[in-house]
Amino acid sequence: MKRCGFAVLSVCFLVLAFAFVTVGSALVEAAPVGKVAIVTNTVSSNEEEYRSAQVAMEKYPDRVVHRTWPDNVAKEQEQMITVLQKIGADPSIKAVVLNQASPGSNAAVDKLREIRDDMLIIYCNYSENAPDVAKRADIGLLGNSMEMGTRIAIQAKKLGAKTLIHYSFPRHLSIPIFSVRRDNMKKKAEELGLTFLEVTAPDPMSDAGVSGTQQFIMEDVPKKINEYGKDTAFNGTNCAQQIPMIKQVADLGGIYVVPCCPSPFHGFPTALGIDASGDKKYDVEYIIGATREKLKEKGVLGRFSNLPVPGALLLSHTGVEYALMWMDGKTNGKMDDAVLKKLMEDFAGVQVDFEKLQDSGVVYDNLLLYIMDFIVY
Amino acid sequence: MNTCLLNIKNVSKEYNGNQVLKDVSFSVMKGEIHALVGENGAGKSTLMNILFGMPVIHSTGGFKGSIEIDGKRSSIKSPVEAMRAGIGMVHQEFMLIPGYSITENIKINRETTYDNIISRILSKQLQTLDRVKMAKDARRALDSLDIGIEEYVKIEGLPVGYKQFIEIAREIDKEGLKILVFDEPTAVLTETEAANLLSAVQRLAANGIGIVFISHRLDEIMDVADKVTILRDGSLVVTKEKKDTDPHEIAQLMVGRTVSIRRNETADQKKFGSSILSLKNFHVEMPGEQVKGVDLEVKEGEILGIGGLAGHGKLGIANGIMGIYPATGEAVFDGRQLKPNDSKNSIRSGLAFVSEDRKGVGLLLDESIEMNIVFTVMQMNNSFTHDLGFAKIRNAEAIRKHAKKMIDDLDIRCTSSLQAAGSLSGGNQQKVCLARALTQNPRLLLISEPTRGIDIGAKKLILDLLLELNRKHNMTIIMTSSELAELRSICDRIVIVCEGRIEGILPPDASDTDFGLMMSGSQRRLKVKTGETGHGGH
Amino acid sequence: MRGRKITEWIIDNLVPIIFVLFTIVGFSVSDDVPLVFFFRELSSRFFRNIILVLSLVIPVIAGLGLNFGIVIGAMAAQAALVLVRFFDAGGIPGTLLWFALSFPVALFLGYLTGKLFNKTRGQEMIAGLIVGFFANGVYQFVFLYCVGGLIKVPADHPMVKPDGVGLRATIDMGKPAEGGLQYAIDGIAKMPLVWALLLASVIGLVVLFFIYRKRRMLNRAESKFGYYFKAAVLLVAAFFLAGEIRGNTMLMNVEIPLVTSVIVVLVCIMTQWLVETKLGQDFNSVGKSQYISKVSGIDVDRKRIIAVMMSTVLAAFGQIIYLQDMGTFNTYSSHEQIGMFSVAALLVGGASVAKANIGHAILGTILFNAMFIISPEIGQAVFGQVLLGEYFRTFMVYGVIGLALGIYVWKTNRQKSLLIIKEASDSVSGYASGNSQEVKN
Amino acid sequence: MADIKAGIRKSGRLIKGFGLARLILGIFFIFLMTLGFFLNLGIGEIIGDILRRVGMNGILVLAMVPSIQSGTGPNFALPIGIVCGLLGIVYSIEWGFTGLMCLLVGFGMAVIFATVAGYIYGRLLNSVKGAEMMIATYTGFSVVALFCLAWLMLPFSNPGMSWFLGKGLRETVQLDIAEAGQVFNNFLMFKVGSAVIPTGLLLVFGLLCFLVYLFFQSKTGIAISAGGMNPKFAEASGLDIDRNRIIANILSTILGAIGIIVYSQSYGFVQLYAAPLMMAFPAVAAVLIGGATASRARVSHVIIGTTLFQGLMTISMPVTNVIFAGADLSEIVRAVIQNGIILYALTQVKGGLKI
Repeated sequence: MKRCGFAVLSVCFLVLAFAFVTVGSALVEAAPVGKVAIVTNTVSSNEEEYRSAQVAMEKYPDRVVHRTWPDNVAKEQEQMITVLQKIGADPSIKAVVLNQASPGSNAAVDKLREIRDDMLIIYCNYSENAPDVAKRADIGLLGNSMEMGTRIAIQAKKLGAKTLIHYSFPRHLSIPIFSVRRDNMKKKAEELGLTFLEVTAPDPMSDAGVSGTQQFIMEDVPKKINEYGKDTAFNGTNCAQQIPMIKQVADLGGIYVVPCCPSPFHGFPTALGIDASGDKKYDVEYIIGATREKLKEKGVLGRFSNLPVPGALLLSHTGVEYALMWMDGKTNGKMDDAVLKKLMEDFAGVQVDFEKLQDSGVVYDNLLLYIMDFIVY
Repeated sequence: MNTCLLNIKNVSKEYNGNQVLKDVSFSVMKGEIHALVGENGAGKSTLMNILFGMPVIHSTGGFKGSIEIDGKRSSIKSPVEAMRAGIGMVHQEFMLIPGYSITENIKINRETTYDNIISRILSKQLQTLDRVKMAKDARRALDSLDIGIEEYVKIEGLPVGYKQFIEIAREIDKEGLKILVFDEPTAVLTETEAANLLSAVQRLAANGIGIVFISHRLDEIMDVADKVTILRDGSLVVTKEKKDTDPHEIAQLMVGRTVSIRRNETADQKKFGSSILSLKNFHVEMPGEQVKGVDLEVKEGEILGIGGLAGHGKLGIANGIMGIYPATGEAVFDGRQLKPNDSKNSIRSGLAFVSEDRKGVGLLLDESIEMNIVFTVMQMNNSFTHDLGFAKIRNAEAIRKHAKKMIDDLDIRCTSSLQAAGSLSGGNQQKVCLARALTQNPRLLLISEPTRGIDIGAKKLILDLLLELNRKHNMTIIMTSSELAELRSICDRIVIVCEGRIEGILPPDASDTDFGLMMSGSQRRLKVKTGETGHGGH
Repeated sequence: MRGRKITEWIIDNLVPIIFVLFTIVGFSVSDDVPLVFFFRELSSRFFRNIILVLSLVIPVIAGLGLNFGIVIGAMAAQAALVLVRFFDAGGIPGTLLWFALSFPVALFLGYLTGKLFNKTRGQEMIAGLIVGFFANGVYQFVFLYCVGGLIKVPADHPMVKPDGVGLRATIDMGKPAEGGLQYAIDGIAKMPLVWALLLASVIGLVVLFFIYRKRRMLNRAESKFGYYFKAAVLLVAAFFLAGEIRGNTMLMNVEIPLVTSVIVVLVCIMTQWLVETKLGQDFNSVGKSQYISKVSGIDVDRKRIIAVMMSTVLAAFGQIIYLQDMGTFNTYSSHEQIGMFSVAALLVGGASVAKANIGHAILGTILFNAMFIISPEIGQAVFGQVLLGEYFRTFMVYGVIGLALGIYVWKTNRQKSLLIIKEASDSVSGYASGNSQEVKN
Repeated sequence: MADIKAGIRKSGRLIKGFGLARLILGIFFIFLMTLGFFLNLGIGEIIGDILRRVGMNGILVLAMVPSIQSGTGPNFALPIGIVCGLLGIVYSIEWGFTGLMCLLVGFGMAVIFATVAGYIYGRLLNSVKGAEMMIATYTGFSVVALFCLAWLMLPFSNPGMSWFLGKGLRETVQLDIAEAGQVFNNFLMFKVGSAVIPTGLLLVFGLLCFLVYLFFQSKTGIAISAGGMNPKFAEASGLDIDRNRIIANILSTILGAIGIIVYSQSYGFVQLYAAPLMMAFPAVAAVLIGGATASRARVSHVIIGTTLFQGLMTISMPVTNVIFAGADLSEIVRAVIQNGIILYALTQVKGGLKI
């Protein structure tokens, strides 16, 4: 009898839903000027991305829509699909910027394409196999990690390092971008006569959790400094690693080249406890200054470096602006290098080096890599 | 009517050392109703366990002797084999699944099925249930007991009477049923229900099924049985045709024994004080041991025995008084009303209890002896503790000292007072329980089954101890036991409980017959019967 | 009296009620949820997950509670997938191979799990949960280290990490056109959701009629009202649907995978049919009372193991359906949430630790996923922040499981305390009296 | 009832069983240590780390003792306590306390929250007797999820804690902003060779261990364990079991709360949001490795277990890193050991109901 009760419930529920149908369809007809949807991680998993989207929204309140991936991306692919489906269902949205395009984006995008092949889809900071991305994205924007690998080694040398330590874990190294980055780093380091050291840290997605990772870093950095002396440069592939790493390196006077996701906002403020409330929120200059102060207090000035431009902000900005221009027909087709490059350089305010991504010999025309020079704190 | 269905030949069984069956033999003819009577521990259930190849038997080294079914010597190793051999059992506690319909219960694991494509390919396990046929069979079984109830009704919520019948229905539905055992079938039934059941039993017998009828209700036995076999202390007393015996004789044979422990003085020499505990219309909801309204006066300084058969509520009384099981009615101890269901209150007001369930309720088996001894007093009136104001920490020395004393007084055989209670022998465990009770120095000591599972030597010690407590320290004692002998050996008065009520109060030196009749509750009923003979036959 | 009946009913169905309300509220508060989007999502999620949820039904019937161990089934399917893709089989044959490979693996793992559950009698659920974590460790060991570490594989294989040890984090299963596995089943044929629902409601009516007749045959004195009511509702639904079709609204372009739905229907029928077999009845008996079943000669442990094996295999197939629809496969995380979500879904459908049927599974999957689709909207509308909706959703998942379990245990405990005497017939104490007899003699 | 009997009869054999499991792990541990020594991974520091981790996690493990003793089984709902602790410390920071004071106020608040939470949780457990472990697990999970909302919505003004760019609390709050990092660790800290001994931390842990030990020597403590061992007995002795179970769970929750604060101060960060979700499992595993069963646990079990478990975790990481570079076996080793141990314990719970 109970079961029948449920049957009834469910059917009622369906019927009720149908009652909306006309409303629903009516709602769908009206299609105003094109909008851009920007999808980021939740604030807790990557604050900067989240805020960067907020910034874009504030700039174009009626043309930018902000959605977030589920909090635990790795485990909730279905939810990612729903997010994009929701976007796809709104005909006024004509472009999507995925910043970042976390693992699982591909599946979601496939489903989105099924209902909206007209859409402009921009992958930012993607971590899935480049070939798969190239198949799905119109544009892929990515910090040039491979090149970064090489540059890190060089920069480390510049900062006076004798040893270069690379923290990562299998799940990350199973992502080609990271493994290539590591390999380049290794190659260059050895060329430059740096001792290159690879360390496996716990995976924050595993049941060790973020705490497990950070705890490990907290313990391991001092050990390494004891072992290899102060002139040791540290870097890691995972965001969770950065905070404890910066903290320890700063306290013990090691060397730190650049965060996993290069940006003045990344890691440093939390690790060094920088207060940037109120109007200072997005003030890059101020942050860099404040960071210098803190590092000075700890007497490690000149041993830390970073990229001058917050990556996430850059990408969101570029993505959104480009998408809008595309909608207004101001670009030459879906993939317009010139426009992209201009947008990025304008925002960065420094010289940016571009490159097309290539994976096992193939060059992917729609995947653009960018990189710029370090600033030293 | 003369083919021998079941033939039990000199069966003996012993559980680790103590003999519970000494070469018992009897046989059941086709269509015969064979009554099996005896006190608890007489060996009835063991005999049945053997007949059903219960794991208990084979895990404890099997049995001696042989069992023949339908003339063939059969060795039954498991209940399932027993079932196949055509032995059915109507259990005392029902083997019915409440969530199932009557049909499903009757047909459990014997469902009728028919083939389907998949079952043909894979296995018979996947045959479809033939619910219609199942219902028919169930119906037939029920009809043969003429029970009107629909077969698709769920068990839960049915009156016990029905359940009893459904148990029977299930057994008779088994094809090739030869022998059907009834274990105290009427124990839980009302008079009328019982009457129906008995007529049903007779009908079954008429259909040529051999029936073993275990009961304590001698009047029933006189009504239905053809033969009566009496067991006592694990050995066969006698098998008699019904016609050449009578309830009084049966009762006498059932109880009469050489009392193992002689009593040296008799009650009437002693003078008892005023009533210390009085129960009025006292009910206790103890599973399997319900008390249905007891009025009782306990005099200061006496040893009151409570006897009766298992499941009739003698154990319930003590547990009720101690507030361990929910009780209603009036219980006045020493002028003050005892709060029902409040052990704390009972203990505080000067009662101490040694439970019948030593391992379950009586002891913390893996705690030390000393903790077991002082536990209750420590909890109840903070003795044996250092008071630190914010907390009370246990006072090791004091505990040790007291424990030592107790161990010496009751001579508990142990390596040290720190030994785990669980590792002691039954007798010593019982002494530990007693020690705890005494540590409370109670005005009234309730002790249930003091000698259950204890070897004869230890029995004597414990009983003497109780006697001494009573006579020297004038401690009032209520002793509940299913062993008449020990009650009679030390008690001043013996209350016999039957079906949750007090059947009567006897002096320890009353005759075996009186005890037997009272315990089986037959006295009353026989009186009734002679009153209204006409209805005797059903 | 009637009042008490109603409250009883509410307590019994608290969880589903919460969710129906939740979804309806969600609809009303969140201004723009296009119906098309909603139904497209709901149907695709439904077909992805339903079999996984269905795989939980049998263990419940057999008294093992909610089998969190289905994660292991999912792992079996994934292991099979890895093999299939490694030799990059695809299309229909690839899929068949996939099924063929995952079957024995799941069967074996299911057997082991069953063994474990027999050892952890009474603690099956928590054991299932932990064994999931445990198996995950082993799974990672195999695919992160053994592959390439012990078993030699070509380092340049697209599935293998560049460094030649272990598999990549995500594996693209490729389109069937390129000999891939995505939509290998879903892709075969599609039909409009509306038609499907119409069909369903009509079939529903027919089935209803037959059930009604059967009950009559077993001359059950039941109230006809229930049947009339259901029939009426189905008719109304059918009417609406017909309306949709004639109006040819947007909803018409929501399509469902035909073959998959056929499979789902088959699984439903099989499960229902199994319950009507000897084996099913044994499961039922074991589930209701292990002691009595034992005494009546049912091999309890064996039945329990069989139940777990069935569930595990079904779970493996469920995961296959799930993955082939997803198209990309997160090597190290696709399986992790399976147990948690499926269990939650079943409970949402109104099942309990001791009672579950297809109806619960279907309704649960619908409501649960509806909640997932709606919750971000609610987060947006109520809390003004999508993120809050996110956390709220996680809370609902865990909360529901906790609540459902809580209510169930609370109810059983309460009943126990109500009828102490009945307990005698309860399996556990039934056993107790069994061995207290041993003490007596 | 049959279960209790079975349980008690088992416990004897159980100790042996665990003795074995413990032995194996112990040997494995020593093996890894020696290995680490020969691979000269700086055993000194490793020992230092182990001691610190023991101090950090010990109290969380200690929280298992009361709940186990009271018969509700390992406290899988440890996250409740943890969340209370986090709430406490966060408020203390919010109110601008610093250094030791900050922690002490944190303790104070935490204890208050934990008492309330523990009481409610205890009530819950009493109404779901028989399925405590399962329901505890999910209560824990949902509380964590619920507090994800709370962290984001609660009004906190201290800029050091709020998201750098917006409202709500950060995922990891740095204790340095209240100079409360490593306060205990640095108290009387000294070095033996390269091994850093966090004296203060160990003292705190030791103190709490002693208090818990003392508690179980007290009247109430004894009553609680009696109730856990044999409810019927306890009832017959006029004890209020439900009350005792609640007390025990309050205690357990409080320990969880204090535990997480000690953990955070040693670690230097307060981790909010999803961080507490899985924290119960290692703690449970640790106490079980220590030789506790799901029905009996002693303080000694906690100390042994924590040392062994954390020791394994600490040492296995660098060692495996050296041996199989590239493959993160240590992670897997942990997952397998931890859950394997819990499973083993479950197979012993109540011995199942044999039939």
